[in-house]
Amino acid sequence: MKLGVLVSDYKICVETIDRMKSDNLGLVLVQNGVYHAVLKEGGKESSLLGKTPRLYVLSEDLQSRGLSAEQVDKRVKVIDYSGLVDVIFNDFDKVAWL
Amino acid sequence: MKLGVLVSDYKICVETIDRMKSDNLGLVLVQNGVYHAVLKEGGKESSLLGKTPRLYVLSEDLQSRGLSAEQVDKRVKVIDYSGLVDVIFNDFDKVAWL
Amino acid sequence: MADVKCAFIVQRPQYKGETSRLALTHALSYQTVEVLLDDGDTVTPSLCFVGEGVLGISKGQNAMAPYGINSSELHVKNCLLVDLDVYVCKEDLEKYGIPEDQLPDAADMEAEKTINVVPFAEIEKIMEEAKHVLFF
Amino acid sequence: MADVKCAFIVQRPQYKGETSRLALTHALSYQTVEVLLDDGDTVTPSLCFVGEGVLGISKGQNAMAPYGINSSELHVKNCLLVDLDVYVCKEDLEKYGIPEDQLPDAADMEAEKTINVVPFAEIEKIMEEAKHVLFF
Amino acid sequence: MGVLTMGVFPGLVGSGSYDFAMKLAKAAADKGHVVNIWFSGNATVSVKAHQKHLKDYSTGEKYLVELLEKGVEICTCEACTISRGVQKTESIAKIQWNAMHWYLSKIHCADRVLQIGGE
Amino acid sequence: MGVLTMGVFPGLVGSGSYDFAMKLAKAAADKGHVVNIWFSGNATVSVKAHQKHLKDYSTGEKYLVELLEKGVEICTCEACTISRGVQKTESIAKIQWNAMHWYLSKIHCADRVLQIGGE
Repeated sequence: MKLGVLVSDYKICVETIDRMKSDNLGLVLVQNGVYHAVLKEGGKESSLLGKTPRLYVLSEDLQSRGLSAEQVDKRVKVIDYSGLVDVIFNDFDKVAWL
Repeated sequence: MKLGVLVSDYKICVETIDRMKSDNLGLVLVQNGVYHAVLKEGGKESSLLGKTPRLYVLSEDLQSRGLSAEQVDKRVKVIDYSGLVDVIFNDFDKVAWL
Repeated sequence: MADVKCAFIVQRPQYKGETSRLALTHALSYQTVEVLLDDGDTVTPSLCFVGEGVLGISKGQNAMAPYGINSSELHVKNCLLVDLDVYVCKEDLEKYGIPEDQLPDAADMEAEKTINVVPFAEIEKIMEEAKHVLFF
Repeated sequence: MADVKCAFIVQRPQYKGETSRLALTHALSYQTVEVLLDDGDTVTPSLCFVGEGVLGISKGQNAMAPYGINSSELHVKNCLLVDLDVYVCKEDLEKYGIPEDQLPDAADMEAEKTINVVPFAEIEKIMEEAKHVLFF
Repeated sequence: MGVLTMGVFPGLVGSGSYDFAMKLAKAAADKGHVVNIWFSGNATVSVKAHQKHLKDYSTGEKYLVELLEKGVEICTCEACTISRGVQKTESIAKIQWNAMHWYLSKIHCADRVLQIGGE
Repeated sequence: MGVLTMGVFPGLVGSGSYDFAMKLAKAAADKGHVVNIWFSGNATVSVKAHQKHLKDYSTGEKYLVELLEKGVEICTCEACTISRGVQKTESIAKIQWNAMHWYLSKIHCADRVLQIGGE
């Protein structure tokens, strides 16, 4: 199974994701979850970026927060809503929202 | 100033309270904040219990969660809504909800 | 004719918000979904409490007296009564120091099912085997 | 005739929920409260961003194009324009690695006020001096 | 006796925090305090009349009518309310409709302010 | 083409998560996927007709009408909705009213389910 988790928050989702197996996990950073792709809290990148190579971030949610694609960590693929639909149907077997 | 903080959650309020000066602080544990008076997470009591001697917990919110006054840490005074009104007006100069 | 398995993962504590409570009532509705499905089709939720979600499902609750609402304990018991599989994460109970005997059963309602206290790994397995995963 | 000082403490990030945004619009309404008060009475909010509340107030926002709503940046600028005192916690900006020059000003709207980046201790002092403290 | 002004904000309807606000307001009014309640964000939908009280949901009307009878002043943010499709004609009687400065004015006269943020 | 069933739960009206749900539903429908939306908890108030669209609030009606026109099926939890005082006669046209098992039935036929929990 490939599970795509939509990460919608900066702080409260991390603990749940940390304990999940990463084998078939993908993360889609949306809403305030986009900060995981950008911020270096205490100088360190988000632990989520090392969890899986399947990382996406939603461009519309960067844009509304005044963040640009250049600020996004290189491992994270920037997608828009249309791209997100394809990711949901093609890249994962099931999806969940955290 | 004496500030009474109503703590309404178990997890997300702690960071904010930890950084506040404790001199004139009081804590009223309500809603899921009541777990601070009862749980020993990882065998340890909540850090909030050592923050101030002015500690209260709302009996109605214990009751709805199946918790009894006997389970409450001895430093925490059990009050009901009527008692809470008196605490708000008499024990503090201002109150805040977290 | 197909059964669709769903993992309902409750990760928020009961009572403060409404989401975790709605997990229970939505799971209960599996009993009547057949009216909207073809013959033989079914949906089977497994209800799993993890993280802070293990808070607020203990026995001895009385939410009716102070707040005029049904307790989450009652909903958990109803889930057992209608033969839902209910799982509670063992590590999280231990983490919060909640003894297993504080969890409700529905023996008084003559339910055959009881709560399964299981390691997190088993809940992950339920998520893997489910067609859909829903976090509450 | 009295002024009532309030500390508006924004500790949730902008955008996902509505509470942090409502802090800004409620603060702005201090301009018109005199219609409901006796002559000379005023209410003066100080708007303080702490913790995760420092997220979502950067400049360069465009929430209108994707979502059809005014940005929080615009509201911060409006607050400066109507002479509200706006404070952002220095330690929290540093913690999240947000440079001070990423914060908006309202020079283009000819506002005289600018955002004050201050240590948390100063925000605690504002809370102490205020008659009321409101967390958003 | 004192004046307690409460702000009740998003996400609270149906939640324990909303019930908390109602119970605290009642307890304070019963003790003779003056109580003011301001609704903003999603909490404004609780001013809609004809709510059905089901035992699985905590709802507002029953509490609000009781508080109004006790002399508690209750006001909803007009912009928040109409943006959710609830019109003034559909409101529980005696609930006030006003702009955000109503809340600030009731903060001005308050001895204690309890801002319940929600979410 | 696939079937996407979304559950939209408490606390979302006025929040970015509600807007997210609407935008994703539209993007999926535009690509030819079948989309079903279930409202529960506070999100049910968004089925009320005559919402005023203000630039400071993200509201639902505009999106919902557009989605319905695209053939998206939308259903609100009847119990949640009437407990908030919103009657069927006040609903946006073509939105279905049903019990929670509607959501499960749309989960049964779905290729993907996205349950947006809220709060």
